[in-house]
Amino acid sequence: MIVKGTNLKKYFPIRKGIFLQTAGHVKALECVDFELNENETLGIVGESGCGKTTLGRVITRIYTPTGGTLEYITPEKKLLHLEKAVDKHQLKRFRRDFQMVFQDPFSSLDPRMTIGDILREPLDVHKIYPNQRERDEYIEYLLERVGLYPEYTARYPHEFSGGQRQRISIARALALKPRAIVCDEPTSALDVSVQSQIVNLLQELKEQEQMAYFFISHDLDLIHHVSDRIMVMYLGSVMEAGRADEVFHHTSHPYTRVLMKSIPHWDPKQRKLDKIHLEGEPPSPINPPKGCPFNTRCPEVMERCKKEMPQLQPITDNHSVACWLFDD
Amino acid sequence: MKGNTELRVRKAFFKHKLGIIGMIILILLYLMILFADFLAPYNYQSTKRDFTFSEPTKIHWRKDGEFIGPHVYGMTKSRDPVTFAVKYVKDEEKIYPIRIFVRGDTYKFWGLWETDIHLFGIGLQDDAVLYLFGGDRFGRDLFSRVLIGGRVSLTAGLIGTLIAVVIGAVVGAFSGYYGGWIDVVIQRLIEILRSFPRIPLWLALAMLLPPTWPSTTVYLGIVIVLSFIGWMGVARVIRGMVLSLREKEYILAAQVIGQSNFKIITKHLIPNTVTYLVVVSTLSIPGMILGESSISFLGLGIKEPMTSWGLLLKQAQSLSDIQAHPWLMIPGLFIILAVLSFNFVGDALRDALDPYRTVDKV
Amino acid sequence: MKKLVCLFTLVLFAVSLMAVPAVVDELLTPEQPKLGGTLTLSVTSSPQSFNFYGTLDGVAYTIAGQFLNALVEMHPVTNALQPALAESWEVSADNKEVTFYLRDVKWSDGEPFTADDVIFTFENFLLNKFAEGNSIARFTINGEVVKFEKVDDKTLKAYLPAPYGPFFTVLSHASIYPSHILKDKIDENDPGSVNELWTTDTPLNEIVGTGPFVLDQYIVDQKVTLKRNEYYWKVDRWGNQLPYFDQLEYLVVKDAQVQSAKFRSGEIDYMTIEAVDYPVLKQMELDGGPFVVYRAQPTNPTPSPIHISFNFNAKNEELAELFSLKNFRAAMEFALDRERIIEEVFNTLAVLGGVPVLPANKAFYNPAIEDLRRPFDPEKAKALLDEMGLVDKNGDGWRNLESGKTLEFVLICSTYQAYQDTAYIFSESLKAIGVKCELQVIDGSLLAQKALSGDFEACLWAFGNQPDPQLRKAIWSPGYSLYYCHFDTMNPETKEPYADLRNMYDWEKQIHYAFEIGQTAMDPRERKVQYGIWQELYAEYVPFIYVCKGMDLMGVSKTLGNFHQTADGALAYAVYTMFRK
Amino acid sequence: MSIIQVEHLKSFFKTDEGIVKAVDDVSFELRENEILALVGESGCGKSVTAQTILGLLKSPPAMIEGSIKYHGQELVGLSNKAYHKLRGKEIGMIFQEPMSAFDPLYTVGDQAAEAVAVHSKLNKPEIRDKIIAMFNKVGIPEAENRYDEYPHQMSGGMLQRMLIALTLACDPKVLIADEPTTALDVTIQAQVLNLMRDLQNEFNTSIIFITHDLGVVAELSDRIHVMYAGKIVEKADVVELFDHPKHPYTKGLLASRLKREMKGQILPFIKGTVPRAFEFPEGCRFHPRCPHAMEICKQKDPDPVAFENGHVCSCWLYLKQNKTDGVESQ
Amino acid sequence: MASFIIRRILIIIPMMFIVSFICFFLTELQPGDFVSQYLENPRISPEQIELIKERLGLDQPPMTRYVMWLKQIITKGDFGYSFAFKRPVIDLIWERMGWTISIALSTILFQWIVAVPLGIFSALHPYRMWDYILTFVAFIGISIPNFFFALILMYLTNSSGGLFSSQFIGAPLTWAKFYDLLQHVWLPIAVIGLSGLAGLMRVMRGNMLDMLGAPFVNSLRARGLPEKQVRKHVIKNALNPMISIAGMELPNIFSGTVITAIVLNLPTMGPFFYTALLNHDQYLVMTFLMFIAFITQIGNLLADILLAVLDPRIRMS
Repeated sequence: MIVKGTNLKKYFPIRKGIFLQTAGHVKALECVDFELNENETLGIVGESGCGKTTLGRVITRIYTPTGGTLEYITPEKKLLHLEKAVDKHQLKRFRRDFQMVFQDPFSSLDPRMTIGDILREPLDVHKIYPNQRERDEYIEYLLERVGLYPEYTARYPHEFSGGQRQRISIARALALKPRAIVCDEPTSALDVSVQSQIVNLLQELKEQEQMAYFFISHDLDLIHHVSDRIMVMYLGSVMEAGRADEVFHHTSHPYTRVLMKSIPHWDPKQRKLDKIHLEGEPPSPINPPKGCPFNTRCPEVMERCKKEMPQLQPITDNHSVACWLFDD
Repeated sequence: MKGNTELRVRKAFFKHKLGIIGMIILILLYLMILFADFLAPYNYQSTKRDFTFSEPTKIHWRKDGEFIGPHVYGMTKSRDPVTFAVKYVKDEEKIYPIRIFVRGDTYKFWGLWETDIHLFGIGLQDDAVLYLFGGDRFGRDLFSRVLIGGRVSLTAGLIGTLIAVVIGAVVGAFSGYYGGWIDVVIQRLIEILRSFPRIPLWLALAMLLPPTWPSTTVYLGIVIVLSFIGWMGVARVIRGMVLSLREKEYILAAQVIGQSNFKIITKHLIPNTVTYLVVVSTLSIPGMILGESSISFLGLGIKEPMTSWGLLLKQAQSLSDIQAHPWLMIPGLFIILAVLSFNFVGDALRDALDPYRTVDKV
Repeated sequence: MKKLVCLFTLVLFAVSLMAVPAVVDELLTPEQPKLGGTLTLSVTSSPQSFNFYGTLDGVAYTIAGQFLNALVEMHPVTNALQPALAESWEVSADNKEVTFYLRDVKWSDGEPFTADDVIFTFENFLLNKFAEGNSIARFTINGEVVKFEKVDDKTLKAYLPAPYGPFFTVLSHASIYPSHILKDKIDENDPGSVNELWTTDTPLNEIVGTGPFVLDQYIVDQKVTLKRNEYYWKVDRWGNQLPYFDQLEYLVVKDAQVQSAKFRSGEIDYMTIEAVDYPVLKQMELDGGPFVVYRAQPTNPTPSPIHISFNFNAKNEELAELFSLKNFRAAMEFALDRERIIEEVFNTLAVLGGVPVLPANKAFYNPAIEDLRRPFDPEKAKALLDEMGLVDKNGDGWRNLESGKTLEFVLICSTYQAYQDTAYIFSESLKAIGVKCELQVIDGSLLAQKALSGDFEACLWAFGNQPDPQLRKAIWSPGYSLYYCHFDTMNPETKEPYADLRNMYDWEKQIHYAFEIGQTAMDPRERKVQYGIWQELYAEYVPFIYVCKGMDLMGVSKTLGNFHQTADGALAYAVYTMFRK
Repeated sequence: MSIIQVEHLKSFFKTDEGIVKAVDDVSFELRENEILALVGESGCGKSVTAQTILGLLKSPPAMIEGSIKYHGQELVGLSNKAYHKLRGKEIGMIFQEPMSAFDPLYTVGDQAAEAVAVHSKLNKPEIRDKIIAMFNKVGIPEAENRYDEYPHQMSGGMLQRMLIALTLACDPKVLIADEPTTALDVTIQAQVLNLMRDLQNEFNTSIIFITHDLGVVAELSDRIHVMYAGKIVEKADVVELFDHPKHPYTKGLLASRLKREMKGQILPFIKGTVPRAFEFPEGCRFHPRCPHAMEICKQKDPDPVAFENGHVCSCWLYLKQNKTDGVESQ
Repeated sequence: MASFIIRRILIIIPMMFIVSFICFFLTELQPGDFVSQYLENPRISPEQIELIKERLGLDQPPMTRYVMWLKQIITKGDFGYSFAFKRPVIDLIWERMGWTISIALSTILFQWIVAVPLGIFSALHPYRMWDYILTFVAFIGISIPNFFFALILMYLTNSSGGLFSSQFIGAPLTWAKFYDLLQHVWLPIAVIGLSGLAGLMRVMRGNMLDMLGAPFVNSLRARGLPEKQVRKHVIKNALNPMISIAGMELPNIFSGTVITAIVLNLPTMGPFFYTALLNHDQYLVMTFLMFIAFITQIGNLLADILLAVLDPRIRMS
């Protein structure tokens, strides 16, 4: 195990008025549990506003969690608690092991830095390869590793296409030889024809570098393709979690089922859109409904759902669901 | 969105004709003050009793219809017995040709080496001067004084803006990046300071400068006073930019690789606002130049023997002066020219950079 | 505008029993008048108050001069002392008791003027140390204050502690306030409350006076209007009740050039002119403009001739020692190019102007000083400096002090343009003889603060001027408010001003004695001798180097009558005798 | 019977980087009561085509050539005034970002009423009733109250429905939908797509549906035109296209789809990247990425080849070998 | 909305505290004090100066005076006493506020009436001849120092400034007086207004251009709205951001009046403030600065409220 989150919460204060008083909270994460193992891909799937991006940023400690615990186990099997203000060195250590690839390839690279500078920055921060020649060689190696040419070091990001930039992003994440990478919708801004290239690269790296991924996406098919285990999120909470195959083949939660059905099928002969019935829109995370967050739209809603929040409970060894339908 | 901002700005800027004209004028003006000692035919402080309020010297080219090159005639000062007005009578017998690289008052070029070579002039003569813009009440050469005065006016705006921009950028960046209480406090403070009217605040601040300071220190003081007000606008703009940049993923990326906040601000945030800073600076320099001239005009700014365009214009304060010695208004034209050029350049830059106009109203 | 006086004429100390009729003389009314109309003048700012004892504002003084009178007054042209609210007076043989017989005058609200008003005014204003514009110093002789006593409604006695030559002169500045209006408004327990009487928000019908006009309307920052006082006590030669104008307006015009514009367009009837503006305005007159520009020998009291002074107790001891040497100051005088200053700063419209007493002041001027003045001669200045060992030792073009430091000092002057220009020309001349003089132009009030606290090296300044040297006690007497060049001569132990003779140079002592005698002398000839000694010592030892004094320049609308220049060059006019042609 | 006939349409722009041939010689027709999908990746010119039809491109800087006929009426070069009668009333349009398609300062109802008022002679209460009815039809709860709310108070899905309602309230014959669901979540997308399908059936509107998402296309459209770099490379019936893609680009797109059974395997992909608008390559614009690229592809643009069932494809593979039934993938 | 306004008003209180503090120490730090001008006057002795200092409280330490001043303001609404005028400063300021505000407001009105249509015109014909001409004139307007422009105009029109010819000052209001006012008042309004006008015009032009390019405009056109109606939307959207500028413009209009008013001899606060500043009439200077800051706050408040009224996004957040 590399990292484990228990009961993680993240609330964003809504500031209003002249002195920006807190006027409420956006409850982006509500009691999320997860763990990520070595050389494993944990897929997080859900629609916009479900908290998946927030979760990714809490895990990388861009955000400090509002509640819950976040534990990190170092390669030396030491346990670090990351949920609160942490020792600078520990955090740095953690950062080195835990990297991130972002969604938008056009904003994830500083437009004023050359590719060389961008790849050099993490090395400088962590004082890896202080020898300049070694460092330059390493940077060239990284570029080749992600399928780019070493002579790109002197160029600026704007000279590259989206797919190439995403490769640079990956190279930057790889530079510190991390144990895990959080991929926040790494392909959603890319053209369809390029998306596969990036997915293939990530898969390849996983095998060759023994990488673990925390893979965030709204695309169920993509999540299924890359993940070992997945978590389905809705309104800050985990609805369903488990082994990818398990979840896909024995979809249990009503939300996951609706989600599955909503994906347009690439077969004009099997049109299915008119068969789904999901009314309404997700409620606001500022005022989440009482009980199960999905109760306002759930086709199988019961009285109990409106009062009590179901907990994530295992229905098989590798599969848990948070739904009163499965409360035995 | 694609494409390097600077490149795009540069390209778009050069389409802006007024901007280019402004840029050329500015370059000429700054070259002018850089070589002011050399370009000025006289030392700006040297007084000539016999040429007080002498009108701009007429340059003649022909003598008795015959071309003999540019020259001026000797002048004799006399006073009207009734009105006591000074009159100058030219003496066509005395001809002083205008030459280039002529010897005149000595000066230290850039404070480095002493020389007495001036680009053009008629040399030091007792009964003739080459005063292109006329003389002032001590018979000093207004042309030379405008050149030297430009040093104060043009650099005060520039340095003031520089200071303002540095302070504004740093404060704005910290305010925007850290957010929270730091931001609230800074924003309220800026709002408070901005609710003071600009010129009265300038005056009140200018009054703070101990009048016993030597002119060079007063100059610095004025620059600081000017920048004291300028930084707030910059800070607001930069804060706004940083607020949006902060959400950019490359800032998050820098956090993730463990970069320190300070370095994120200095290495990523501020450099990415540089183009905006240039525009903001260009747009705030005119205000500063006008501010300096206003303060000096009221006598609270630069003082003799130093001089600035505002101070020179102070001489043209009275209607009788304007009537009798209209050339004293020439420094005003230079103020207009410089400010206009900065405005053109600034506007062109803004147009080029910012189709969405976040840097309006600094 | 109240015409202040500069000439001092003989004090009438003989018994004068004849009642003088309040008829103004031919000098002021050469032309037969037309009645009515409005006279428009200007002031440079709004009055800070209408109570000129409660403020030091010059505008308040100007306006108060139109609606108030003193017991005696000076003739606006000749400066001869003449009766005003006091119709006559008699002086006792020992010169220590004066009995005033008051004129039958009515306040502008119709109430009679009585001795109570005089007592009231002295008690609450002139001799009230809490009144900001009081005159205690002027009514103090040898440390004791003049006392006033009412005999009856129309008779009044003044008791002087000692004979006091300038008594009537100081009295002519003591305007009398109406007791019947103000008595009840004074807070008995707070003598400082008199400053808050007659502020600018007072209803104007509560401000009454005996002067030719009375306040009518005040439009903030725009205009003060006065109307004719029906009860004014002066008549003209033809028996007309004065003044001629129905209305007198003061436009508030802050900016000199706006004032000039308004004068040119005929909105303002007359104004004083700066020397730099003279040629243009004169030319306009010659071109048929609607006004006449006059040029007269300087008699205007303020400012006095510009002077340059050196601090004998400068913080830099080497400089202090140098400054206290007569030869050094003489060298500075030789280096002062007065002619150039008159030419360039004043358009030649200035005179050399003696030492503090102007040549026009025939009562006290000592012509001997003309020969003592050191004319511009840089060679002599150089020679004197060389002689003192102040030579250029290191060849950098500047003379050096004994210690090897450059001979340099800071000259402070105020922002007033003529002063700045004068200082500039002086520093230029010094540069030519190898003396470094750095200019520091500062605000007038700050200059005063620095100078009067002894925090300066050299200073260019001008005081007000007064017809009687006695009134300048503050300047020449150590310890008094304007004495500022030699602080050693003030006794630090006594709180009351007191001269410390121990640290005085001989010539300073002589000046001190001359004034001591002059103050109590009643014989004008004796006083002239004493003050003559003072002038000569000043000219010889130059504690102040006097520069020059601008001429009186005045622009007057051609439509004004009874404004003329007398044969001897003085400008003759008074607000209450002018009229619109 | 075609409603819109586009022939040899060109929309070029002059920019600092050079002339952008955003739409280059595009011909197609929209038939009555059909949903025609224009599919392509970013920068392929599909949106520009739509805007050109509606005359929303300013000229200059746009240079437009060719012909667009609406019911036989030529639209290229039509005056702005004449266009006012056409837009909304005859051809409606929905946009990708519903939020930015509304003026933030007016209520949605007012904006809808304004649009309807331009095209009909109804009085105010009638218009209001019509719009509320329309709102109800697109499934907006509490339509009465929603009428007086502002755009920022609504979610994206809701606004998109309203935009559809607003557009259909003017009874257009043709609807151009420019990526109307791209900004929406899948569940909402499903709702909106369903809605569009239903409305199309009800109102008999012809729709030009612009998208990059082949899944959406498969669900909704009748015919598909695939665009690449300013050109239409393939036209076919929806079933035909998914079953028998002919152009290498179409094939690549279809192949890069994630299929469940391929989990963990290396995905097929098209090499290289989509060219930028100002640097389209010479010849066939797809040739640098094409696995079958030949010498001729680099030099000459292929002409369209017609196959059976109205299937058309522009590729040298078919021109050269002159086969009529196409080539199976190798 | 109501709570927004109340909160917005309440917030002015702490802001004014800070403003008062800044004002006090800004004037306190200036070299010299009120009585230093008296030192030159021969009629006044050092003892008197001490007495005056004592009476005016100038012998107290600054902090004590500040606290006392604040206390007086809060308990009695007394902003202090003008050393020069011997009157409460608030009265003195009120006396001059009428003209100051009238001129400032007419100037703003003038700017808007001229700048907005010109800005719209410019934006609708961008990069054409008239746009260039307007731009050029606008920039000349920004670039001339106010005082210089005032001088030149006075010289050209042979004007001597002020608000009335002398015979109309204090006269009852008649048509002749009003006409006389118009003849005078255009000068300050033109001089003060011109600089801001150019800026406003440029901003309006920019806003218009931005809005013309906004996506909703395309959407409006696609609905078949005639161009006139589309422009109505665009103008309304372009005008909104200008409102907050109007709020910020207030202090600049006031400051514009200082030097111009000195040159043009206007009976406004500007010259009065300048004299008070030179005289070290401390409470007057402080209160003036505070007053302007307060008016600016009010101006911003009104702008915020107006903006909220006009913009539903702000109104409802």
